Amino acid sequence: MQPIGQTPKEFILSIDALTVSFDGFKAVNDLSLYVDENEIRVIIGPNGAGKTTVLDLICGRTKATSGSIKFEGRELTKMREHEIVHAGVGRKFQNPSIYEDLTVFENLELSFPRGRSVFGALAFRRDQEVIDRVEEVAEMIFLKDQLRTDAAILSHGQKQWLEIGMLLIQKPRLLMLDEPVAGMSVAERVKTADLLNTITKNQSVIVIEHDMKFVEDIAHRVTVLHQGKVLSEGTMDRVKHDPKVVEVYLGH
Amino acid sequence: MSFDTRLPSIPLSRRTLLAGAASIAMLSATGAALAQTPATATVNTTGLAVSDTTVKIGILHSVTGTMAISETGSVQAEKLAIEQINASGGILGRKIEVIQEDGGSDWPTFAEKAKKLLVEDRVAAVFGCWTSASRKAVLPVFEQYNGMLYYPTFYEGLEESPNVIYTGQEATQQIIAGIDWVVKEKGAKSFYLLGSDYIWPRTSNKIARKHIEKLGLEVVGEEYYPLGHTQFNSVINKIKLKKPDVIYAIVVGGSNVAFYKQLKAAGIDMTKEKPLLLTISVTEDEVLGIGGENMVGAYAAMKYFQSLKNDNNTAFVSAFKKMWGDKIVIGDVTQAAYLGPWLWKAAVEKAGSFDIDKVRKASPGIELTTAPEGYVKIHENHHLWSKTRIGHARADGQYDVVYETKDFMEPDPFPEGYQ
Amino acid sequence: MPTVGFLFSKKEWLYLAILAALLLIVLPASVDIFRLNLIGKYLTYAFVALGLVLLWGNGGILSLGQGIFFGLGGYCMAMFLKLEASTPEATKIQSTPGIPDFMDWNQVTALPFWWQPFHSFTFTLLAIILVPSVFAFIIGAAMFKRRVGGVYFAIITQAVAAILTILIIGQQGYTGGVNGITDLRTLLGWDIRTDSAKLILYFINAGLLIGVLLLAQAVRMSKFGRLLIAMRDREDRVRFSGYDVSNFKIFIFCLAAAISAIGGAMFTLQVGFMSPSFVGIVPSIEMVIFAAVGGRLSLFGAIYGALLVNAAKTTFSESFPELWLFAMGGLFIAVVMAFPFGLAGVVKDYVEPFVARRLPVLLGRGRAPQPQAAQ
Amino acid sequence: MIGDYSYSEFFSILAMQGFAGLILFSVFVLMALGLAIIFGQMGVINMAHGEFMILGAYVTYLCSVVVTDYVPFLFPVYFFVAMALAFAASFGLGVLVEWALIRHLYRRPLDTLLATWGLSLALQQLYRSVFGAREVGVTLPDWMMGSISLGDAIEIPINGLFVMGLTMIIAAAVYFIMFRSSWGKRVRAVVQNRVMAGAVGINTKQVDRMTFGLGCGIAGIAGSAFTMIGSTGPTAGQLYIVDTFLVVVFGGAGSLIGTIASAFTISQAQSTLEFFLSGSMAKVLTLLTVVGILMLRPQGLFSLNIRR
Repeated sequence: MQPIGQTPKEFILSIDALTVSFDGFKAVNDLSLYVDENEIRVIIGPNGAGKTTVLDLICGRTKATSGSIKFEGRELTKMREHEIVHAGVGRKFQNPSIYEDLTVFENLELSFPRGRSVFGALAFRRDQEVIDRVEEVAEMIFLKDQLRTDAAILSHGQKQWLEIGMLLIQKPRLLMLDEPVAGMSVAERVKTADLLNTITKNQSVIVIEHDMKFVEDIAHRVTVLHQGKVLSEGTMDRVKHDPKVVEVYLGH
Repeated sequence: MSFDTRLPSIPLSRRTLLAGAASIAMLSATGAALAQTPATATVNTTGLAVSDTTVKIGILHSVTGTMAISETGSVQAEKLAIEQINASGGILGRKIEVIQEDGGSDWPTFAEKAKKLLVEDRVAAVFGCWTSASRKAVLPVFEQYNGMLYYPTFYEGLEESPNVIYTGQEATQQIIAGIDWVVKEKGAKSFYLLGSDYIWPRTSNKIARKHIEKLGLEVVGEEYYPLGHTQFNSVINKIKLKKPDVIYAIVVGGSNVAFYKQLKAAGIDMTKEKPLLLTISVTEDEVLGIGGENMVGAYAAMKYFQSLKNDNNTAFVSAFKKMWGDKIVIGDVTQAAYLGPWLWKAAVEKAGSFDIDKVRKASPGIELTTAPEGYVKIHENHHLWSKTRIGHARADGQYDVVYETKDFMEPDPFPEGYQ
Repeated sequence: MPTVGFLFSKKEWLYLAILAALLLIVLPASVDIFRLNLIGKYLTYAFVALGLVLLWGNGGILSLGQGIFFGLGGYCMAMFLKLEASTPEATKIQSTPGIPDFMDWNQVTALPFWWQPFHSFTFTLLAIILVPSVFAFIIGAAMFKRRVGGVYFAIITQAVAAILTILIIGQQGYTGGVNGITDLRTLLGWDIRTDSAKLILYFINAGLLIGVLLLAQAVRMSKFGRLLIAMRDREDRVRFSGYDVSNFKIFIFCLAAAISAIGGAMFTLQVGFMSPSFVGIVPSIEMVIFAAVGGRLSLFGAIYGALLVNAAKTTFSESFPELWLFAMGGLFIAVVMAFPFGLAGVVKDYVEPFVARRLPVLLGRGRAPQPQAAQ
Repeated sequence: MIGDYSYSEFFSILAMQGFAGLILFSVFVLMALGLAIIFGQMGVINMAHGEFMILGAYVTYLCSVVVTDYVPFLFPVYFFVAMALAFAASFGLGVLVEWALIRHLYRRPLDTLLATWGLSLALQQLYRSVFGAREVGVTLPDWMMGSISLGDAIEIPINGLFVMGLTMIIAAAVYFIMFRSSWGKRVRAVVQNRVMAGAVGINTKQVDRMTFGLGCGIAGIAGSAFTMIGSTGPTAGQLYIVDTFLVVVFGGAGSLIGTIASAFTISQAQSTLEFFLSGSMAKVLTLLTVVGILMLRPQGLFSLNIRR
């Protein structure tokens, strides 16, 4: 529970006592987590620790059994997915999730935050504002020259970027990325790290990642999850030397 | 409506034709009576498909789809009648040519094919339809293009079209005689009415209920199941609970099989007649699917049974088997379908013309003494005067005729007091 | 989707011109009114197929209950025509004159309240669109809000079609039962059974069909259309891009329903009756095959599919009734196994490259031009 | 209702009505088990399921004809042979269909639906061409007809008992095959993770084919059993398909227990309603309720709350 009197403004996201159970199995168990504005937070942990489930809970894909998730003071657990997006939370999936039958331009355009209602979509016009914004984002995600390309033929790394771009175009206040550099070349990872460091000027980012090199490159703080609970939290350096973490990763 | 009134009807040779009509004898050459073939221009003033040697007619039944099961017998009967008519010299010296169309168990297809037969083929008559739905679908076509339809099925009545001759019984003919019989002979006091859920069973049961109530007796239950329903245990329990004297069943199609099998399995032995089962929907055709052993002991009220004993029927049954195989059975509708071409022939010969309007005018009063069911006569309302019989089902799938009405039942498609 | 030009690409405008010429000039000029009326009947199924292209081809939602909406549209029209045909004079032999004949046979002695508004033609026209749309909205809202999709949706729509059929047949005093509503004669005093009326109805039908085609294309070319494809492929991504996916599905389901209903109403006008045999499962699935044969992604394909399958059905069942079901069954299997994109796929893969080699000017390049953003 | 009847009458009716519901339940289970295996375990929609049933019914019919003509003394027990042959025929056709059609469509469930619908049309016409359009009657041995009287008013139909017994045996057999045999373990492994199952040496193609064959074979037995209570005609299979799908979906795909429970619920609801309402309205109300509940709980009655 957040003590009364503490300004919620301090944290952009505060998760309190969050629990979800699937047929008795508690995938996330009494978890609390706080993310600052403009912070890059990396969540690590062994398989089955509940990392992806936490993101699912925040973005509304999974409904919590109990507990609360507050984003900029608004309770997310009662909201539907698209309302959470409208509130300013963007989510990238583990496997690149883009529209392969459409072009890069159309992928980005569909994510542009206008004409989101049925009739809005019918009346939507591709005006200069849209084109400018799409080109701006395309430049950020290194796909300026591929705007007319069918998304299906992009490389794996480009697809990851495209999906990040589809989130960026919505200017979310909180961006959640599930393994954004999986399947990328070393060069692409470096570019991605740069990209993430640039965008945090305006938004907070939560990243799930296994690649420790990449985590060190980007993380402001690291949270280690284990069996649905926070095992350790702090700077990369601190977490790395936490005996509990060492036990979980190297033990047995 | 396109009545053609420009040419006066030609009474010429009416007498010879009448004589011919009176002496129709199946399988005997009547060619002599019609030695001089009247000119096409005189017998066909409206552009029908009549040449100097042939006349085209249409057969319109379902050969495919769910209704093919029922309609096959009618097609066979109509073809037999036509073959016999041709063998005996045809009509007005012209051989009948058949154009057969498939309604495909689909009502708009019936309408479409009816229109094709009337507009493109210009047939002089159509023999066809089985379900009321298909007849209702083609009716406007026949009225608009002034065709003549011979419709073979026993049906709910409530219709009297100048363009249709109904060769099966309408509901009152079947129902009233049947109920009177069980009341008089079997002392029935209470009835349980049961049927498939569509217009014929519902209308028939309505007439039955009115008649039963008029007799001061009791209807203890009335029940309908969707077409194709196969689970009748609940209604059988209800019947056991109500203990009626008579189960009055108008179940059709595949449901029949399920109903009678389950009735028997539930321990209702129809041979004990407690309760007695009376149906108007199970002809010998249906018994084939149900199995005679499941039907034995039931009573059916209709105008024709294959086992009917008279010379006409003996000749008809043997000709039918000769043409379509020994194993075949003949039900009420099949016989009614067989009447169609003969009634048409008689009317054409009486009118001395193939013109639809003249045939229509000549039709009322046409008698057929050669009918397998004995004798029929066309009423002013285009239905047939006929006797109603009660059959008692045997284990071999045939019925024993245990009763027939003394008089010919007058067709009454719009019965006063029964609606 | 190529986005060149207004609504269609140049090539597609050519296809539209060919279609319009075929429907409005070639067919009326070359067949007699009887056959033309038949073609008109087939074209009413093409409405349903168009709806299915949007719903199934683009949206990935397979409904096996489109007959429901075709039927509802048809019944609305039939109710109006039946009331017009049931004047007290025309029905004076009934025990209650002035009501439809089947009601009289079923001892219904007064017109039910929900039949009353169908005295008005304006109301009827509205009802033809609104009744099926509202019904689709109810089904769609219940299912899509709960994220029922795919196979489940298909089965449930099928069940709804079955329920509606049983209901219509069971309530024959109010619906005409299994016979349907028959013997419809005039529309606002105009005899719809005459040849000239049939010709006019044919042209109205063909015109409406082309209008609906343009409407459907406009939907496809809008952002809505691209969202449909996006939803079909990556529903979660669309949802997490801030769209309420269920609303989009409900809308396209309603739109497909309304389009089908127009077809149903035109069917009633041209055929002269409506019966529950167009509401049930079998016609509903047959309508899916029209879209599949034409190509589930192609609006033009849907129309040609409906025309060809029905023409084949008529021809086959006239000449080889025994073979018809084999042919139909084989068609289903062949389309699914060998030609998942139907006729349109065949045209795109074989005919267009062939034509392009000979008439490069007409078609530009043989393949569809690469999509590009409008400037 | 009670008013006119004595309590003993009423209770015997209640008992018989419960029994009628149980027969309906057995019918539903027999219809749905095969479908549940195919749909639940493989995700394939088999619209030709009814036609596989009818194949079993026709095989039974042929057996009855052959036995009556050539070995009449075997007639009292021919039904067991007929059921075995019905299973074999439907199983064989199922394997063939899997090989020719289904295996190409595993990734496209909606397309299997269309292809199998096409198959069902072709099979219907095949039956019509071979056996004729008319329904055929299957003669049953005498011991299978009639009823057992329990007390004065309660009569239990023997064929109903037979169908119930058969249902239990088949349900038990399916349970054993799917959950106790090594083959069942392989099937479930393939369902859960096809790639992994293939990697550890399971012949996934063979498993698919046998599973499909098994589902169809059970349909064949069901068809054979239905000759005792229903009709055998080319299009009779169509009558069952919607009910069957609803039973499977209502139970929750993938759960055999769910299928059985849903068959029980739907059959009891329908037979109870049939007792108080007319048959048509009972059917409409039952279907409406099922569809309504499915809208509220789309995963069906017995599906687990799993992470998506």
